Amino acid sequence: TTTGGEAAEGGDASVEEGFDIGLLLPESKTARYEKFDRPYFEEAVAELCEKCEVSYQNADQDTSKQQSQAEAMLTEGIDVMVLDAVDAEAAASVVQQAKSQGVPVVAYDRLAQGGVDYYVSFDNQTVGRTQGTALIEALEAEGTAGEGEIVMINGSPTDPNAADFKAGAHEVLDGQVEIGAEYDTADWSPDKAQQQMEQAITSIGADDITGVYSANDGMAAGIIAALKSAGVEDLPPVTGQDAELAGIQRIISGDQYMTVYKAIRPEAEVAAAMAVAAATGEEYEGGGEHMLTEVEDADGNTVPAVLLEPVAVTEDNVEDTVISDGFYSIEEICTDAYADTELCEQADGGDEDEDK
Amino acid sequence: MSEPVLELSGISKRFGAVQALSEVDLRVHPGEVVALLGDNGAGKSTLVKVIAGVNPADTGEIRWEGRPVGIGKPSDAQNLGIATIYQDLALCDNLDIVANLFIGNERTTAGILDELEMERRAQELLDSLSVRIPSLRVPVASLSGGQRQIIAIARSLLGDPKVVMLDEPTAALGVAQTAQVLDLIERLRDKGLGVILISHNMADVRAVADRAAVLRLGRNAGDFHVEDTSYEEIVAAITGAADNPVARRAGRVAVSGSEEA
Amino acid sequence: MSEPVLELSGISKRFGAVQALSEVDLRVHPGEVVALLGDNGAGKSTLVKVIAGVNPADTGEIRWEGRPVGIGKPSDAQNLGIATIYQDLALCDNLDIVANLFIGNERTTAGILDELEMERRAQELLDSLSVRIPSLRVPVASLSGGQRQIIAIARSLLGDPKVVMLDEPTAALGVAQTAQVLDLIERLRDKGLGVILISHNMADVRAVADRAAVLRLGRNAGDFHVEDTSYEEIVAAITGAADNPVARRAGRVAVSGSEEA
Amino acid sequence: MAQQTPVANTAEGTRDPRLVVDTASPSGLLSGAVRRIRGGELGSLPVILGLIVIGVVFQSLNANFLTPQNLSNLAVQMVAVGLMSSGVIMVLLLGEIDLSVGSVAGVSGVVLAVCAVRYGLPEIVAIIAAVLTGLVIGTLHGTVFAKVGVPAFVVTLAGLIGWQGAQIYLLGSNGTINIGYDGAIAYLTQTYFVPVVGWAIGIAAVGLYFGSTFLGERRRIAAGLPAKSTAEVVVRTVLLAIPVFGAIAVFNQYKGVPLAFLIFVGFVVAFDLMLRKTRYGRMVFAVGGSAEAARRAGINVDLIRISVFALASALSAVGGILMVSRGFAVSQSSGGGDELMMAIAAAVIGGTSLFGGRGNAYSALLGGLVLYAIASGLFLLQMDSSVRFMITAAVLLIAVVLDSLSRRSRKTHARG
Amino acid sequence: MAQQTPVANTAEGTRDPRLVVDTASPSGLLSGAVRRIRGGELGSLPVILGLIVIGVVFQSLNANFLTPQNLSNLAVQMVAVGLMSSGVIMVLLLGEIDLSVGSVAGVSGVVLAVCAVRYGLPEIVAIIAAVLTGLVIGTLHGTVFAKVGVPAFVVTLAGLIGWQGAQIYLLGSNGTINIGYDGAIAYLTQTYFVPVVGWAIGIAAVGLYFGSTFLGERRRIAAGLPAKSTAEVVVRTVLLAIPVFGAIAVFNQYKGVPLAFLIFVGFVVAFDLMLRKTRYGRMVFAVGGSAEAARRAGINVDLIRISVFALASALSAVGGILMVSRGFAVSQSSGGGDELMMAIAAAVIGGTSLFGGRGNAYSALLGGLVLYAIASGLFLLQMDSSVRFMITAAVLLIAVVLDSLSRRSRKTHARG
Ligand SMILES: Nc1ncnc2c1ncn2[C@@H]1O[C@H](COP(=O)(O)OP(=O)(O)OP(=O)(O)O)[C@@H](O)[C@H]1O
Ligand SMILES: Nc1ncnc2c1ncn2[C@@H]1O[C@H](COP(=O)(O)OP(=O)(O)OP(=O)(O)O)[C@@H](O)[C@H]1O
Ligand SMILES: O[C@@H]1[C@@H](O)[C@H](O)OC[C@H]1O
Ligand SMILES: [Mg+2]
Ligand SMILES: [Mg+2]
Repeated sequence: TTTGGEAAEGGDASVEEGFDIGLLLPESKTARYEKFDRPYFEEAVAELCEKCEVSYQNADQDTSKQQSQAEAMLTEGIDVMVLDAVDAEAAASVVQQAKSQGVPVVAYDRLAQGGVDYYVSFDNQTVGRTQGTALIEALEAEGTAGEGEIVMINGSPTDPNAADFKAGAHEVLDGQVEIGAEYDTADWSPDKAQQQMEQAITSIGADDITGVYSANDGMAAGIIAALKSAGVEDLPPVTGQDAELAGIQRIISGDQYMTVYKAIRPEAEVAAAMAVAAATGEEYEGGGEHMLTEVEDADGNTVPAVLLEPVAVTEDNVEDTVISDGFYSIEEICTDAYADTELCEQADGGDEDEDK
Repeated sequence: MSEPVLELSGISKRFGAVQALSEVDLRVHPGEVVALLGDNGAGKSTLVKVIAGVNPADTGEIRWEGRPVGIGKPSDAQNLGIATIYQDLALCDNLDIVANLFIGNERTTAGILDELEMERRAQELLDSLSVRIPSLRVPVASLSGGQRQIIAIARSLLGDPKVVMLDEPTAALGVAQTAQVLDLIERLRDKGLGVILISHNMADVRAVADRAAVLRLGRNAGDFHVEDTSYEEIVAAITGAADNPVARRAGRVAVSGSEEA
Repeated sequence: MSEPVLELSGISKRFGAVQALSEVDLRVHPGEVVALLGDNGAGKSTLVKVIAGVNPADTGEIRWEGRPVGIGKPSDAQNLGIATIYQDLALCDNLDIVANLFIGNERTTAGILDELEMERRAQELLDSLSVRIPSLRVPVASLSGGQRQIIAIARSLLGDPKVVMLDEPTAALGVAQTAQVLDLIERLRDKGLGVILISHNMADVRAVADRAAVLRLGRNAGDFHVEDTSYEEIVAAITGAADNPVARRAGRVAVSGSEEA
Repeated sequence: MAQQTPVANTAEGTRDPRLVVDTASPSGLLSGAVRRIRGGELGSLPVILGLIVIGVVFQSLNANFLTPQNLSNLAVQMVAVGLMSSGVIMVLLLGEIDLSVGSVAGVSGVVLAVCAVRYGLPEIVAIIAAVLTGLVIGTLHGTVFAKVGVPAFVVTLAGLIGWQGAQIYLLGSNGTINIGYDGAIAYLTQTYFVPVVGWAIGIAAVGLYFGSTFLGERRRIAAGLPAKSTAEVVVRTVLLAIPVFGAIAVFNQYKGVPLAFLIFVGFVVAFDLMLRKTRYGRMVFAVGGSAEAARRAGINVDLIRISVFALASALSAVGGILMVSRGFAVSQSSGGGDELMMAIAAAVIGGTSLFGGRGNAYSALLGGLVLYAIASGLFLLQMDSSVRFMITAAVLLIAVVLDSLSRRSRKTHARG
Repeated sequence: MAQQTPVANTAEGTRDPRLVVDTASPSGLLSGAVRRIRGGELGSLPVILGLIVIGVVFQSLNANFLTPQNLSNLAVQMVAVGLMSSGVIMVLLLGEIDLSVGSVAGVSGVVLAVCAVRYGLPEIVAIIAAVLTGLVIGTLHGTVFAKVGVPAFVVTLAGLIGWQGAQIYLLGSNGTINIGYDGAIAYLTQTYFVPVVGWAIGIAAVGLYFGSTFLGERRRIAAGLPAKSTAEVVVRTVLLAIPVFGAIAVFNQYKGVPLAFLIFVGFVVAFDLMLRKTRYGRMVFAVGGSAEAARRAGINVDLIRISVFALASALSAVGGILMVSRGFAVSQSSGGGDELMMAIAAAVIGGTSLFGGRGNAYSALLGGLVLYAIASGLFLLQMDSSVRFMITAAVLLIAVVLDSLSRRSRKTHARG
């Protein structure tokens, strides 16, 4: 058996004849993967390599399922694997297996261990830092910095990414604010988050909560529900992640303060380029604004990488980010319930202007 | 004689590799007590279950008051007017005595169970069978064997049946209760009902039955008028030989209660 | 007379609100068949279960061959040498006949079940009880009532007991099998075992029992030498009155198998 | 040599002399109660004791535990799972299991949101559509189980997986649908009654209980049947009144009696009456006790089974609606968390047997309270989730040990 | 007027004339088999047919499904859950349930990794420690269940939650531990036997089966007991040889027979023998069939129960070890996914009853194959998760419908 470390010698497939790319995504309960990552990636591949085929698998947040899916793909005979690992560390076995069959691996979004060939991502710790920074900015803007306490609702204790978000956020928040209550949330469950928030309100008191760190948008929904149910009129700033449609809607209606938007299209495009390069035995050298850097994985392997900047989305920059990127259309966001928000009224007005 | 209320012909039933019944015939007239006799495993209970719709026959015909009927499930038999007391008692152990008596037959007023009425009726019934039960509201799981048996018998009397089948009803009963059940059977006969009685107790059979149909190894093995037939003849038909353990024991033991009849 | 092998005194047992046994005494000598009689629900099976360790008594003393013993669980009784045939048969419906016969008592060679030996022994035993069972390898769930009963009886004969308790052993049995079991009880007595027989069949009791102990409503209600006592006396003790359904029925019905003894 | 004890000549009435009777006096009631406790006939008592222990322990660790606010939250938190648990109880009474409750709640919640938000239908129509979804799903499960004979475990396992797929599919690419903070759906969990209404409901309930029990016992006495004494009826009424009025008082100190909790309790009471007082309930118990006996008694066993599964899924759907209402949103993960385990566990902790035929509707309430009280207390104490998991397990065990010990002393197997 | 049919005077031997006997000729065997199938005594046949259907359907949709590589992967994929399922089967045979298998596998896997990696103990010591962890946990579960009387559902539910807490706690902040690609643990799933060894094992197994069956039947004939004919023994041997040699041939076309699969099959065979051929196994069945009857027969029911739970958790631990071996890592979520559902479902699909006393060790193998074949096939077809969930549910149902239909025709309730 070979051990990870050295880059696979690279493939000998050709763009002219086409080849198979395996795309492995981690779960289906967060909207992004099947709504954005997969289609964007497929589009980008079609652009670069007309005859290429993309095989797709989703592991439903289960490490051993992902391993089985990778095995199925290797059985199919893919030429390159793009892997968004359920558990980046445990993914070493998948990387190992792929490499033993001469299939190069591109780590997507999460840095799989075991010596991958390329890596493209938003750094998870950076996501946490972005959330933390935004929260502090909001507190300062509201003039509540240094007062009261904040509540931290982290992701699942069994999801390694959650630990990264949590670490990044703590880096920024510790020392700056007082953390009155902090929870890890099984399964990233909005319902659990809601219950935890209710308990935090009970023990701290709604008035003393000046802000809430929520690791993602789903949980932010539960947190906001808890605040609303407790009769809080003036909601404290609540963070989020993923720029879920429902999250954006809460942001424009003023219920949620921010979300972290990870511009998935460039991420998918870079991944596609890396995959094609790896499969054809060429070297990916970056392109456009995407700088190629290097990161080191836990085993000490150096991996050529592109690290994209996560963007904090608040009410102010919804239009300049998710809308202008085509992530969501105005129509998608402005359902009946959100028609009277500022953003939608403006847009509506605009439409009417055009109609005239 | 009047037309039989129930008439079976050519009934066969197989369980896996066991041919439990082969071409069995049987008929019961109104006001007649037919004893169904046979060795252990002869197929008596299987025949009862065929008639009751619990295990429908593979082949064969059932006629009810002259016309052929299909009995595919227990409620078919009940709707015809057949009440059955099973050997394996078919009680719900988790329910109390009153509930068991009225299963599938509950009394209601305005949609609500009329517990009062049911309890009163239950008390009456059990008193008439002279059985002593500490409380009508205990789950039947805690009853003695004979108490359970009496519950099963009482249950069949709640409807207004035309034929009653009793599969070893007195097996677990005390002497007093047995006497009551035999009285009961006679009362049913006198009311013009057809009765099928399964029992291994020849004394009981001889006391109340008019006719005895014998099964052996799943086949008809004789049909006797009880009054005209000796104990030894019936036993020989049941066991299939004149030289059987009963005869041997009778030969050995000098005096014995039920065997000299 | 010799020392009793088993002697109970002052046994009481309560289930929830029901005082099933109050201060009951009983003794059995080697080579003696004691019939334990009583109405339904009198407490006979409860007493058997006390002795067998299934439901230990609340208070009271048990002496075995003269010395006081504690019977807290079934294996205690088995270790003393008490074999029990229960009224509720206590078979495992999911196991076949051979497996049921040898439950807790399996024969092995080198750690492996010796199915061959067990099957042979089972066949022998059942043949000696003259029961017909299509195959020894069917689950007992599919057996007839009497077949199940015979299995339970056969099981108790596998050990080498000093006292055998049979709770209504012949209730479900055919005439031939009943004769065999009565023979068997006599053989056990002749081998010097103590036998406790519960039965509602007076003919059987009179045929094999030496002594009859009567329970009524959970209390001792008489102890008779069977030979010296009339049928009516015993029935009166069981029912608690000379005017009982049996007597009334006997008065009404002219001829009857078991009642004129 | 007949050594005969004299045949007693007592005038034995209909009462069996062996039956130990409690006198009607208060001391008789008490001694009867003590005897029943000793004998293991404890009913819900151990669970209630378990709840009290939980309350005392957590309150001593965090003074906020027994605040009206926390208790009021608790009451609403448990409603969704409590309703699912009610459905599970019906199925458990049959001696079967339903693994699909969480998924059915989820898919029904999605139907609700899709109808109300995506298609803009009136919210009441959306609610009806969601309940119907549950009903249809349950009928399907029940039919495959009863008519085809696939074990309920497998049918509902397929349901667990398949309806989750349907849920994700229906939600489409957006993942989460917000239902907004106003409107009928949201109000289901946002509505609290003003104090006087709460008291009125409480008084009506207790009064109704007293009246019907009292009259019932009167009728029994009139019919010459054994009956509870007036003293006992009064004591029972008081024992009911304490928690009812206590809860109302507590709720009124916060926002009032929560509508959602009232809905849940209403369902529980209705199910209790249905199970104990109607032919249908009796038939459910009969099938659960012995399906074969029920069949021989002429009960249409298949129909009972199908209807129970239908009812269970409909209840899950109602649970799903309240879940969506409470969170103001439905997502791909709604109902896919520990709802299933919690629903079954609540039923079992509340005293419903997994083996059929034994249990009661109140299990959902009591068991749900135990589980959510533990969770609430542990969240208040803010521990690492690893420690929280371990403590949850320990408290769960402790909460049922008392019940188990009491059950052990009551042997149900001995018969004949 | 005795209208009597003549008493037949046939010489009835020990054979009951009602017993329909199959002749020893091949056609007799065949007609016997047909009769059994009609009568619903199908044993594992429906599941095997289900497997064949799954194979044909997926192969026709994707030509890679039946490739040696895929089948070889499949064989290793199912091992961990298969072992957990074996443990579940033991518990189901008792009529109880074990919800903790996944968590026990997870915590044992963590113990393994912590010992081997963090403390650098020899891997074999780590393996022993992991198995002991399972054994101790199971003994604890069994004792609380048998001695205290807490329902197994609640005990193992507490286990499910609590041991997951312990797992997260033990892993500490690191989250995941990689165990490296070399070393005893990794080799458990990385080792494949060279062809000749595979063939040797297969021939030995089939030969042993034939030899022992043949001699056994000889002894029966010698003892005058009904026995299978030599023809039947040959047919059965051939029916065994086909899958065994087929599997070996397929494995050898890829990397050879996988050690992990051999370990699993070894456990299954050992458990089968233990259940069918030893006193212990007989006692497990007896307790599962009727605990009261077993108790009256003098069996120490508590001891059997405790030992079964201990064994089940030990098997889960072994499953956990193989899970870690295959993934080269253990994390906080190991064992916390659908392992529990899969393990129970495999047992049930394989034909083990949830109600105790009925089932066999091969359920783990057959049921596991069904589940993992469905998953593997659907992975090859690459669908959205939502669609995959729905199809999984449908295939699952279809795979057991045949079995259910056949069971329906065999009424087991009718007795007496
Ligand atoms: N459900 C079943 N499955 C398989 N075999 C059965 C089933 N029911 C009955 N049998 C078999 O059919 C035969 C007849 O049984 P049945 O119960 O009718 O006997 P019986 O005449 O009532 O005997 P007993 O006097 O002992 O009650 C027996 O050999 C029995 O094993
Ligand atoms: N486990 C139990 N729980 C509650 N009550 C019980 C239990 N076992 C027996 N009893 C009660 O104890 C009394 C005696 O029952 P027992 O079974 O000993 O009667 P028996 O003399 O054997 O009657 P039979 O002749 O009908 O078998 C009955 O009233 C019965 O209801
Ligand atoms: O984007 C997040 C993802 O990284 C995490 O693993 O699961 C929750 C999501 O919100
Ligand atoms: Mg019978
Ligand atoms: Mg008895």
